Amino acid sequence: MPFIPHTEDDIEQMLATIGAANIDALFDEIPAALRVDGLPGVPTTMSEAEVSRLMTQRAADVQRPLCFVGAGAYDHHIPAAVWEIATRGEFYSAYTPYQAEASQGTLQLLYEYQSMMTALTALDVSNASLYDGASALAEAILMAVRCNRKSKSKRILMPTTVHPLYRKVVRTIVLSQGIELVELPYDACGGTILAAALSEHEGSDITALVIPTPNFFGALEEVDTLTDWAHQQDAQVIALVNPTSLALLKPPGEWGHKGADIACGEGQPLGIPLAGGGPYFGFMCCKKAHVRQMPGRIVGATLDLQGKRGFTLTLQAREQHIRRSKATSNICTNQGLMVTAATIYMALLGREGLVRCAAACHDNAVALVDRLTAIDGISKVFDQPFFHEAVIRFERPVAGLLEQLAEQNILAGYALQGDYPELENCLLVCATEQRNAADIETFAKHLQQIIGSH
Amino acid sequence: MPFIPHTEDDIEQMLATIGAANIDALFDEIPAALRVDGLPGVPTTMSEAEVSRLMTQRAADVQRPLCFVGAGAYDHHIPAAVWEIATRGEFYSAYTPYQAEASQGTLQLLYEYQSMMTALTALDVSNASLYDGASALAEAILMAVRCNRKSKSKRILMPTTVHPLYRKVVRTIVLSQGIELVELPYDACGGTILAAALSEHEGSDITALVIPTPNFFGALEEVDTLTDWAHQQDAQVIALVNPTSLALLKPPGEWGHKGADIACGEGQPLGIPLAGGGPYFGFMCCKKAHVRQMPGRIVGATLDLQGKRGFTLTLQAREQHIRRSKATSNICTNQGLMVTAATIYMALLGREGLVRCAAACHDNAVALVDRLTAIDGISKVFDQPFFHEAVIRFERPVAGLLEQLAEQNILAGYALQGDYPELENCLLVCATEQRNAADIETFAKHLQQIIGSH
Amino acid sequence: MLIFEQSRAGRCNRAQLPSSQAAHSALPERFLRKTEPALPEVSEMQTVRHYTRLSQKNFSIDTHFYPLGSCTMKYNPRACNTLAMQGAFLGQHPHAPVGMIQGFLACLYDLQQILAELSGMRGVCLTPMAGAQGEFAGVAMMRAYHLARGDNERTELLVPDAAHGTNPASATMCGLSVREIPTLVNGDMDIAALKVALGPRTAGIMLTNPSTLGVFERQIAEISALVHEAGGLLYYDGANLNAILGKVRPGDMGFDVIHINLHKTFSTPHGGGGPGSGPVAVSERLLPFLPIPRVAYDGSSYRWIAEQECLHTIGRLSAFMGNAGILLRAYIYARLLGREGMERVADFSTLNANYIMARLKQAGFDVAYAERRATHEFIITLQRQAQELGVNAADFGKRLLDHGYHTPTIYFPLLVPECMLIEPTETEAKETLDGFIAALISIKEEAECNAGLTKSAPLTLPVRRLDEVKAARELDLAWSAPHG
Amino acid sequence: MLIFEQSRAGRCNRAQLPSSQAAHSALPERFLRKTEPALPEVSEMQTVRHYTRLSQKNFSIDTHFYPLGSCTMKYNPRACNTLAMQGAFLGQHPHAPVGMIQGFLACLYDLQQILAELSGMRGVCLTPMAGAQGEFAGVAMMRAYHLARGDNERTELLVPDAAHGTNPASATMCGLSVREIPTLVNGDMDIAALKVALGPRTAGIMLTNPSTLGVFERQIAEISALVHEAGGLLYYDGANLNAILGKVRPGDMGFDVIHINLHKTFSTPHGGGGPGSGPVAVSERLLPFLPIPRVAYDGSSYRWIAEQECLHTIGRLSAFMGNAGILLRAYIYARLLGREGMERVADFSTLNANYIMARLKQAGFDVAYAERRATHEFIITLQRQAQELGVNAADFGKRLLDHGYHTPTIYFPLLVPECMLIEPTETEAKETLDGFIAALISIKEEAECNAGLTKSAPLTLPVRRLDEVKAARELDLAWSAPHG
Ligand SMILES: Cc1ncc(COP(=O)(O)O)c(C=O)c1O
Ligand SMILES: Cc1ncc(COP(=O)(O)O)c(C=O)c1O
Repeated sequence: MPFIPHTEDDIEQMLATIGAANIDALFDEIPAALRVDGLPGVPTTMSEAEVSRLMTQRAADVQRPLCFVGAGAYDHHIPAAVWEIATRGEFYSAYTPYQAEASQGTLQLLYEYQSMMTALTALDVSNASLYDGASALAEAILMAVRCNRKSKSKRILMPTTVHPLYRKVVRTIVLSQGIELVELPYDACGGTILAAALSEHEGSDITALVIPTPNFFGALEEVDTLTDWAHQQDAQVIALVNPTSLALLKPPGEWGHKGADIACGEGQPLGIPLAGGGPYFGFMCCKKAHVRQMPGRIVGATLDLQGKRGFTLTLQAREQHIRRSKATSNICTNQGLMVTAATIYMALLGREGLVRCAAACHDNAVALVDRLTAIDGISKVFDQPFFHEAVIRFERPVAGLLEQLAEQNILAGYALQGDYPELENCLLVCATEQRNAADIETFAKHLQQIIGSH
Repeated sequence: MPFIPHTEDDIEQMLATIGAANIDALFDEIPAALRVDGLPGVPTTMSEAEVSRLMTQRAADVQRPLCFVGAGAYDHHIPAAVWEIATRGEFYSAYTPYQAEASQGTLQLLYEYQSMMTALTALDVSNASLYDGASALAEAILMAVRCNRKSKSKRILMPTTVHPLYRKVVRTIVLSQGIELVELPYDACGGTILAAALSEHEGSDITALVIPTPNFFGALEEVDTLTDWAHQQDAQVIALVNPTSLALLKPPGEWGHKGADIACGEGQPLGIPLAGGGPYFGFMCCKKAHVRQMPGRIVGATLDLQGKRGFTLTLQAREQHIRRSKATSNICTNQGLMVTAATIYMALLGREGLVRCAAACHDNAVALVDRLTAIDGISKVFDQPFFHEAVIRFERPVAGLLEQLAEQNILAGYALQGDYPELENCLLVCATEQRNAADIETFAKHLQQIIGSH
Repeated sequence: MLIFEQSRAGRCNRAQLPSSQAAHSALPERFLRKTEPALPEVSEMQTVRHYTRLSQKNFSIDTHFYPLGSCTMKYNPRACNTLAMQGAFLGQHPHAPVGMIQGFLACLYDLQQILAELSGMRGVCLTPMAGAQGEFAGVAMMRAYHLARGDNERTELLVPDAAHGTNPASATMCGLSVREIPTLVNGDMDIAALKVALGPRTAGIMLTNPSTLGVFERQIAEISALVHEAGGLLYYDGANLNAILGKVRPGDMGFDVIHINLHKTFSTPHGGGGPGSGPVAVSERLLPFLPIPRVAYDGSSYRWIAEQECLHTIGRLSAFMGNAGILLRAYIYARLLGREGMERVADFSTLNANYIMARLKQAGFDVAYAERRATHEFIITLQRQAQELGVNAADFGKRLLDHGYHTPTIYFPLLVPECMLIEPTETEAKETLDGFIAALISIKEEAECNAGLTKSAPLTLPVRRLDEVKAARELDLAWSAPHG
Repeated sequence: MLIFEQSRAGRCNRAQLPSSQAAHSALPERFLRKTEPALPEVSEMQTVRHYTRLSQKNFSIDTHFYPLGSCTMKYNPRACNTLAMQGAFLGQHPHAPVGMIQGFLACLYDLQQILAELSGMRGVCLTPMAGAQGEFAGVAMMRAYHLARGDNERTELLVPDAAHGTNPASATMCGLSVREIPTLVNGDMDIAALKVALGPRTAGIMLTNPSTLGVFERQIAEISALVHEAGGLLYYDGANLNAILGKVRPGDMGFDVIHINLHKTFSTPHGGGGPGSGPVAVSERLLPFLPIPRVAYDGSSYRWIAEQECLHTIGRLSAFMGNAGILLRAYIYARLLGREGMERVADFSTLNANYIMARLKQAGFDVAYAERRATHEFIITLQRQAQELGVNAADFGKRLLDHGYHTPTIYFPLLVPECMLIEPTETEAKETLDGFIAALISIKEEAECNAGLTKSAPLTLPVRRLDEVKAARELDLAWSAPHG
């Protein structure tokens, strides 16, 4: 019975107090016919020492390749202090700060997080996190529908330059609410939203336009034009952005004349380990006018009864525990610990650190693409500027290449043909600030060898 | 300039306050002829990301074999909570608790540590740590000399069953203080102190006898007889013990009729990682009568001015910062963090846990020796009962065997011939609670194969 | 002080700067931001000190008894964190080929098997990222099931009036409407009302059992039969699974789908609000609709089940593998407990709750459903104190903080006025419960003779009672630099 | 409450029990203990909660400004801990063959090189486990040097009166006698007295420069010449190396041997009292006497230097490689700083100290050696306050705690009455120094009008001022179970 502190004496005294003959008697309201006698199919208990050994073996069965893949999850350096502090028991083992006075640590941190995210996005308010980038996009769409009272269509323009997996998640989450997702094709030259496709929707009732930038191909969308166009259609603008890139790129709040209405995205680049896909966190910011339609927790500053500043959850009337079926979302538990880490990460890098990190990502990605496309038979696919990812094309299928590179312990990129059949033999490659010139050379050399030996 | 928070503004203001033209002016009292212009021979600064990568590569260049070697450092399971708590900033980055009121955390923990060590050794007092087991033995010898006012000889009986490296350290540390170390040979059958050798010293002026148990060969010395014999000679008894074994074995305070006077040893088995040899910690306990001769920090309970219990460093008049050249030792900084870990370790295992751990070690070691000596050509060398190590003999030199086993990722044991030329082809093998039947079988199988294929 | 208030222009943490000075000016002007983002400019030590000190302002399981009802604030074994935080696990890219991550997939696969076994279900998907997302997935599967059968009219989900807010909210997110079923004074469901509600529009019913009232629904077999007869399905909200682990399985009770809050029953960290994890498990008939990704094992290696193998899946709920690192922690916890430990969870969480309930009853507190067994949690109502002394549940709760105990859940479930839902969990020792009971008693006595004091609590925390109305009225949701 | 006071007979933390039930009864009775040791019987959560809460009762660098003179309480980068705690490093057995631990040996070798370089010395041994053991090693080498030359009468070590207590204590441990050299009122050494002391019995002199008085010994070249002429050697106590890193090297000043406190200058954790690390570095003539083990590199692989290669070594100071894990941390720190960062260490630790000194002077505090430059630390004396107000250095120090600052070193060095040795280190920001200065000023003002209050400090800590006399008189050094 690991983790159970009761002595035989305790049990006896407690049962006597309760007036029960034994512990089993406490379950006497469960119909006997339903009772099971234990869980024979579950493995037997192990000591911590045994489990440690098992998990160390399992970890040894996971390889650590040189990583040139992004496609939604990015291999950034995480300062050691981030997780040494985030896993402190007081952060790790607390829950949602319902009792504000007993949770000022978490609450102040969340307030600081919100302040950092509004600084990055140039929007007015941030919530305290959603599950991940994909579900945040789904929530942003639902929110945009609530915000855009003028629009009746619930029609969302969804570019195909949005991450294919995000589009799948959005479909799963929003389709049963009568929302129509209209795909916007991309420009085969630029790898960004096809301007011509927009004109088709000109004048029609559009609830919102999603603008991803850098988009799934790494390319930078023409956010000013797109935003203004959407606002002319009375559509809401949902920015889907990479938070690291925002240290460098124009923030959603400054897109076009009025700025995006909602910004959301995946928070993983901000100090969250790749970790096989999660836990990450979704972020969401919006203009002040929309705050009452925001899903998720929000922390506000206030005063205590002696006039001292303190922090508390606020605007809870939006949430499921008050508003129930009419809540802005069903989200309850969010990704608090990830946001704790992200906040510490942003403070540790600071203004200059995040700017330099973003710049280094971009530079390395340019260097990577330049180096790879210098190889015979490899070419760049799109001509639009990109952030830290780009698409390259080979003269033959990439599956075999990926396998051969994996044998050299290189994760070479994300093959696009599965999601975009027209992008035959294409690979989405990425370089963060972690990939130096030597890494790029290693990748290129192996690639040359493999291609050459073909 | 990592870790320096000064802005240009700060520097300017501070220099103005000081009245210095620039920072270099602050060094104007250093004779110019001595100044160096930087440290060109030191490598250039690296970012944390770069150092992380370097250290991860270096770590990858360290193998993690299946460990059957002990010989002074033992591969025990360390509960995860031990280091997650010990490395909390408040423990990790505090110093010696000179300001008791600001260090009650460390001080109470040390008091608890002392209480645990006295419980294990059945002695009255414990200090708050020394550097390691070997230097603790040296300090114990110096202490015994101070305690034994009757003896003038400064003659210490030092059995060859004491760890050879400890004996070397003792020599380095105590010899310049006019102490005579007399070696006591061991019994070739039992692997323990040769009783006959003692009789030679009967009646002579002996300051102290060191009794190691389990001794370097893993064997249990006849502590009662030895203790009583030493006390009959008016010699002090210094017990050199393994703390894990004390959960099972008779504690020094109960040896013979009067108990050992001083107990010391290596604290590593109590939750300290092997870590290539350190940091570990030395422990030392003694009878109350000797406390004023004890080296190192000691924590005592007391009351604050409102009568509340609190903890503070005490008996500081023994120490170098007060007594200077007449101090009980020069030790100042000790191994605080290791003791923090050990205290948490002992609490986490608790009474039953440490007893069961010790018992499992013993059982596994018996199983190991039984299994190995069942192989043709391998025999047990000593017949005295042992704790978790024992000596086995091969029919040929062990160096080659060790290498071949290392290729199979097995650390097979400690070759004895270097320290004990008479123990040709002998290996000291160890099994802790971590080595299960399958591990032992793996070892045995490989050994059989290697010996067989010879 | 906020981290922003410690910021100074030009201060920077050089150890965290990439070594290369990049020349990003290559990007066209129109894409670039004009001013650098107003992130703090602080040193590494300032950051470490700031967040270390902030952390000390939290109550947490590692520092305080935290009997927050419905949240299962049990000990989070540190081994689960340490072992899940191994470099190899943290470094895995979600797009890594399966050949590179067999050790990771093995853990997920094993966890799928364990959860299926203990819930009495046939299939598991680990991906939902919290209970609420599990609910969404479960309800979406129920909906998909009906639609797949052409049963298009089933758009009504029955939910007891005591249900957690996520239940109705999840129904809405799935496009279903909610119909509340009342609870009898004995805490069981009003079966008569249920019968009235059931019909051709019934998609199903969503229950937690034990319910949020802290009692076991004794009529569960009958309810199950009625709902199934009416063509509906049964959803089990697994938030309270801690109470019955190894005693009775949702599958055996007749449920078709369940989510399991790993951050409750499987002790993964609550993290100041998450991440959670809410895997779903289903009976045979819902198997085709399970979300993806899931892990398969062919006897020698592990792989992701391909989308093409799951034509009827409701789809994906997260870009990648849900809260994968949390799943690792839950898996480690499950192995530490093993089957023996799991059974003991229900035993001792129930013993602890019934013990506190019995003692509080003796001490004159009003216990809701006092004639019933407590499960792993139970409810007291402070309505009498609120009416007679003007000291309400919130006041009691705030005062408990001064005694060093986290406030239990208050004002939920909505059914019981001035309620406190108390869940001690199995990992707390009797002495701790006794201390908590003594504190509640002393607050009751204090409230009787010095209500003003109680109402002014907390007195000993970093802040006094906060003005929540002001927080909501004069929104201050982000720091902005003072002007000038 | 002590962990023992939370113990209950029969409680046990089962996750930490070995799975096998062992049958140790095989050991003969006479070897076995009769009763189990009185270790606490507590649950894992109790332990975690207990030590987490205890930790919160500490001041530390991670939570407070900690200007403890002579101790260099600078920021300990977390990366040094995280990277040194990698499983591979932690798992290495000290007897592992060198082929298995090349990555570890590489770090040690590099560190040896770096330390030699920055100290201006020829050889390094990393093994001493703290400053005091470094001193022992250094003095032992000096002694061995003289003995090797047949210079057997050199048994006297000269030590300035301001020296740290470890210096004379280490001399004694090496069998040398100590002769104190007085200090002039300007803080420099009394050269006349030195000349008198020097002679054929002189083994050498042990200095820290800057001295513990916080000033740089300006006559160092002359001292070095005099001592060497007299046949003695110079020992450099590296505790204050932070002040001169990259500015002047002990080797260039004429020292023959130095120890370096890695837990000071190289920011390894102080850990509530250790572990420290005190590598020694030596000039050409002491090379043969360096302790072992040391690491050699032949251009392709690393190995331990064999004892046989070091016939004159003073021997071993620890069973294995000293505080190896601390050496790793120091190495990581050294790489993070690099040569650029190292020079800045002296710059900014000196700037900070001189700034506080200047401000305190302005505020009317009495600064010792006020006409001198402060180095990385400096001294104020509160003798005037002690005499006039009855508020002494200890009272000031305790009151600082209430203001959230750790007390500087007090009553050391012994030369200056009622002194406070203040060492801010380079990692503290100006605002923090300003806060500290303001606190000292406000305490001075408080002491002037309300001395009683100041003397009753601290008021806000977990305990009020503790009775140290009682602690020493009525020794209570270990918990014992209450009887009955
Ligand atoms: C009864 C009940 N159902 C559902 C939930 C929702 O779970 P989660 O917070 O993980 O989304 C909770 C959690 O608080 C709960 O207590
Ligand atoms: C000047 C001086 N010398 C020597 C020492 C001794 O160093 P350690 O404590 O590492 O043994 C110290 C440490 O406090 C010191 O300040």
